[in-house]
Amino acid sequence: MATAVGTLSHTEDRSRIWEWMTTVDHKKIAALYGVTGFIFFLIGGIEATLVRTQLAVPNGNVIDADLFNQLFTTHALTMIFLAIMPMGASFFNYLIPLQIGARDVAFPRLNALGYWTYLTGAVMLTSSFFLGGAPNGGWFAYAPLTSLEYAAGKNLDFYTVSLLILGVSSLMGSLNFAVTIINMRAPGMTMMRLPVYMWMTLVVSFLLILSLPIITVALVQLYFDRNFGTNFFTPDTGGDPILWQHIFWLFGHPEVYVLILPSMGIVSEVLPVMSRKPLFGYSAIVFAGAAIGVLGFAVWSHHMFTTGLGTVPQIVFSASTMAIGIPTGIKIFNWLGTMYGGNIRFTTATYFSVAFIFLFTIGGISGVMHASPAVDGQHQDSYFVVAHIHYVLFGGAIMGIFSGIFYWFPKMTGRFLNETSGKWTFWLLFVGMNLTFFPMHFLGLAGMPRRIYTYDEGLGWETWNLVATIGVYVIVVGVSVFIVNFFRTMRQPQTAGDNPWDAATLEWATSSPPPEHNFDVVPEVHDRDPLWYNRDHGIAPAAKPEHLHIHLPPPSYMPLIVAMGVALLGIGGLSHVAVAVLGMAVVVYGIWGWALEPTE
Amino acid sequence: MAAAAHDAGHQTSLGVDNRKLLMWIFLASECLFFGTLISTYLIFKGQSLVGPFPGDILDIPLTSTSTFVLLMSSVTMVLAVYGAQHGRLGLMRGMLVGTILLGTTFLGFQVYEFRHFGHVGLNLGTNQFGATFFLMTGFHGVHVGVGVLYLTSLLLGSMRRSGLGKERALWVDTAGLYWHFVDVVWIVIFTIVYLIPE
Amino acid sequence: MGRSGAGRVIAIVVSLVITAATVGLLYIAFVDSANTPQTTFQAMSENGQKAQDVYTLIFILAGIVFAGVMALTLIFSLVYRERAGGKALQLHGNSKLEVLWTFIPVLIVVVMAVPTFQVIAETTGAAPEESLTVHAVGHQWWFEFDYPELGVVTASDLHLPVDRPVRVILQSKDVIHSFWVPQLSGKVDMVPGHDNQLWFTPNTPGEYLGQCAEFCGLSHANMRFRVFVHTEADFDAWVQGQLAEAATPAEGLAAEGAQQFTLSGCIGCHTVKGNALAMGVVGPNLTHFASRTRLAGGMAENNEAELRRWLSNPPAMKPGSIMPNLNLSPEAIDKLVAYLQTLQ
Amino acid sequence: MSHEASAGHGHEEHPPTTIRQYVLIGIILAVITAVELVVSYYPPGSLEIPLLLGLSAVKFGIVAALFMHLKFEHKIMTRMFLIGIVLAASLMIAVFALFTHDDTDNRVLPDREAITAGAGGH
Repeated sequence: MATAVGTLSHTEDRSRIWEWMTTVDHKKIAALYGVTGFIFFLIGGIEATLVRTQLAVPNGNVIDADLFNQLFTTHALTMIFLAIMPMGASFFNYLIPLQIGARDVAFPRLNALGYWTYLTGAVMLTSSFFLGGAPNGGWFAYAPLTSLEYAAGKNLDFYTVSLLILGVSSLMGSLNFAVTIINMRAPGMTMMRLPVYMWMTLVVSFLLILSLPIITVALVQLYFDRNFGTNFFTPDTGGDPILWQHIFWLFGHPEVYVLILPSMGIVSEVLPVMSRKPLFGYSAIVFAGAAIGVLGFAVWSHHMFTTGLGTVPQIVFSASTMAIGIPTGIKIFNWLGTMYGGNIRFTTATYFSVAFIFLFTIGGISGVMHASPAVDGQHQDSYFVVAHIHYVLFGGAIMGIFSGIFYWFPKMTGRFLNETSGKWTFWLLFVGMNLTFFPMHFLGLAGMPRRIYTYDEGLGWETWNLVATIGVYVIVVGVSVFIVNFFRTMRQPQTAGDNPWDAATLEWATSSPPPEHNFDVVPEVHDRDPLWYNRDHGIAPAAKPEHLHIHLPPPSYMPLIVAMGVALLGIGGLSHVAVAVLGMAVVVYGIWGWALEPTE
Repeated sequence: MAAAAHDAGHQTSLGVDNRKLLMWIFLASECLFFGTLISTYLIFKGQSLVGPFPGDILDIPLTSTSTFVLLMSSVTMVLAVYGAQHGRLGLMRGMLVGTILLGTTFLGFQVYEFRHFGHVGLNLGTNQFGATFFLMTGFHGVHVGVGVLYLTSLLLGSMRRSGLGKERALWVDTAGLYWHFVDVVWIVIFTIVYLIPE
Repeated sequence: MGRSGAGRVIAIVVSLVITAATVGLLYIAFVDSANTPQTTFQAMSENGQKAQDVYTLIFILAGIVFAGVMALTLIFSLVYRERAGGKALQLHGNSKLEVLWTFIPVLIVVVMAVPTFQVIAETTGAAPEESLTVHAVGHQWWFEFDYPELGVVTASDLHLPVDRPVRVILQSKDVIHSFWVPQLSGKVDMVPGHDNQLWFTPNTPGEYLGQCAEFCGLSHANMRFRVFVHTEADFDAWVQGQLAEAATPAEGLAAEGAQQFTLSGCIGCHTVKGNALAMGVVGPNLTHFASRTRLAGGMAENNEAELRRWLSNPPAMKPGSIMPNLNLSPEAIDKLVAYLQTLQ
Repeated sequence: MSHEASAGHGHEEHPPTTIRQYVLIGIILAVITAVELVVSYYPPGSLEIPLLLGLSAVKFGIVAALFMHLKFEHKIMTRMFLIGIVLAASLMIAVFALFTHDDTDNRVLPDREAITAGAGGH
């Protein structure tokens, strides 16, 4: 049956939806990741708006306590796992083959499976609102609040199953990206001539490859605790809630570097091009990125300074956390060095990248502040930490992603996003972001704890909470302006040439948008900034051979079948084991069909 | 296997095949997976409050034989890879069958041990030992099961007219890497659970 | 290479002015948020003061780095903005500079690390011998305070003598909570299955606000408490008051309240020393309920109106409250209020 | 045994180990397992755990280097596997130390003494 089905997938049926459902082209998958990630960014934004509206005034009654707990939990989960990581994956997917001069990623069908599994996990997590309650134990779901005794509903089962599926999807993606970058670089592109964005992608891939299995074990243990009566985290029967915290944060901290390094990579690509000079201190930034990757595994217990760690562990983890501030500092100085002496063209992408440096530094500073347990005793679980998180994630990751969108939009679609509307988006986001998140430093100092659904008046928290809520509405306006800009631009004709920004990396050596096989001839790389080197040394791009016989993998919907099997497995995990068994059968059938499918 | 990457389309930077590199990086990821499971076991070693303790119910001779079985399956696996690389298809198929049989025997021992523990009152929820032991050895067993399926599909593939195609050596070698890794993990688990006392 | 002469100077001055203005405004805002009731910036205990000194030092360092990076970003953005015919300096890097700005963060970190490690060593060690021991036990959504040496059990209001170290043993009966009185010391979590410890020496009498700081469920926001630091004499007087048993009222509305207390099943969850029937341990000890300033886990003022609102429908006032809605009739509530107010 | 599997130069390149050598390695592994058993049954005091861990590490190395041909593969494979092994080992040690560190051991196991005393456990 599979072979019959297999042949069907070869006929080039051109129905648009089927083309997208069975695509294995890294550019289409990037578009799918990008659009889905942005939609979930909007959903996360709505959750944030509801949370802030409830906290606008003391003793607000916009939403009740349980819905508030669900919303702040899913806001964090959606923004981290369903928005920032997939939008990062969208850039990875699109740019890895183009920046290293390859025709596609190493395993195209695995790439498609990664997306469809992500979509399954995302739909499952978000649909939990309507199917018995979304996760409401906080995004790091500390035990024993997540045990059956204190979280009876299906909320936390949705948490474990969805995150397991999302984890599998990210693992497949990162393995694929790591192999592609290591093994499919253009001739002449040694590791030290790799674009910095590729280095950050490689570090992110390894952070994910090495940290996801750890959270998989933690989630399976929590699932078993809740459904099979094991006692890993239940204190009265010998379990230890601190075990969950250790295993979670062993994954948690590399995870937050997974969220920020891609944006650091984007800024390291945008700033040199817009300043019209090479990146300052390439090897310093690359080694700093690698150092952050390695040290990322040595700092996890700074999330646990207040859980009664002994004196020695506090000193050790405080030292390693302060140490990780140093490579971050080096990166910031090197970005400033890149701007120094430049002839900076202030497009919207540049605005976002410069804002990234400034806002991420604030987040970095407040982060290094509570690396010291003396300070962390006051900051932990207060709004100061919420301010730090959002300066690093909104001021850092989101600003970097918007910079990337405006910078690579001409390459992806052949059209320029409108610059005036882009400037409006930037200033609305910049002002809105600072209005919302800087007051949270003051709220943290005034002793406001995290995750409280309401507070009394007379504690000095009223004004700043109101200001923060106003700020959120300014951000909402900013994002809406961007959406309008996006749809208006998509109706414009394709006017962007191959290299509108006169950039240096290989993706600008092919047409915009690039053909399905990316490069007619894979370019030879002689230097860190290949196109600038070729321009300065008068090396003409290789002539287009008269007939191109480039073999591209045929579309296939085995990834879709396997993803459906994974969905059934997940649903089975939440409902009845028979569904899970059916899911396993579909997965095995999908993989079997996959193996038999001819790729020539 | 540099050979697999010789056609112009797949010119690779390091001259190694993507699929083998993928397997090795996947195995690095699996190290962390089993590392976390083993750490949880070690943290709770000797902390069980109630119920049958490891010292009372672990059957060292039985598990030593099953360890020996899994060790020998590594030998047959490497010989199967040898057969695939040197074009000795008879040896390859024979050794593949051998590895599959040894693997299934190992699983048989494990199922027996799980049922035996069930009879003496140790199951998932009984105590810390039960929870961590069943999770760790259970996941290892799942990996052995997946390995058996993997090797069986290779065996069936080699029975086809076109056999495993010109990348035969690569497919069998990559499967071998997975199998050896699963055996190596058992070596660590066997020592930590059965040999090192409470 | 960017603006020159007057243009450059203007750009630099403008940047510095903006940076100075921003830092000034932020300083004012930070100082303003430092005199709020639950501020983290007024240490009223030795250990708190030690941590505060490190906190201030780190705040200053943070301010300097913030101002530096803000100024540089603004200056470079203004000075090196695109100009027609402008030429960009094709710099690849400068290893001396790299060493310098690796050394600066290392220096900042060392300046932060040394005092931090000292404070950790001093404040997280074992409490001094002569400290008063208090068991703070976290329940879902109220704090219980026991004084094993003094035999006093209370809730929501923690009374301490001034200038005497107190060793707080932190426990939890259900999920993870966190004992946090910003003015007295940094928070330490109350983890079930662990006996964490926190010690400090309050040095100024007064009333300090505290709040649970680890997300613990529906009413995490309503899990609050207060710490009253008294002079030695006042503290002893308070202890004597707490040791006295509650006298069951002879007649009048209060007496009927005592019966209602039994009838409505309050005795199942609450203990009232002196009332032989009331031995429950699920809820707080109410022997000296009226002497407390707050009720419902420190959520509301302990006055008649709030008490009535609480008794009429506890879950409505405090989401998820384990104390159910007993659907008490107004008369029953009058009686109970009268009785509870006698439990001084 | 030391030649390097260099980048694609024509015909297939595989490790030079012969069948007899593979079987011999298999026997060595079996012998080490037997030694481990002996050490476990007649524990030489405090040496037992380091010895057992050492022996299993040796077996680990043999299988990885010779059966998984790490010795003959491109060094990227060894590096990838080492990243996983080294990180897993160091994290296991760190977490184990954190859980058994003296002054953090404020874990109070519920009614442990009563039960274990009764059941004569560890």
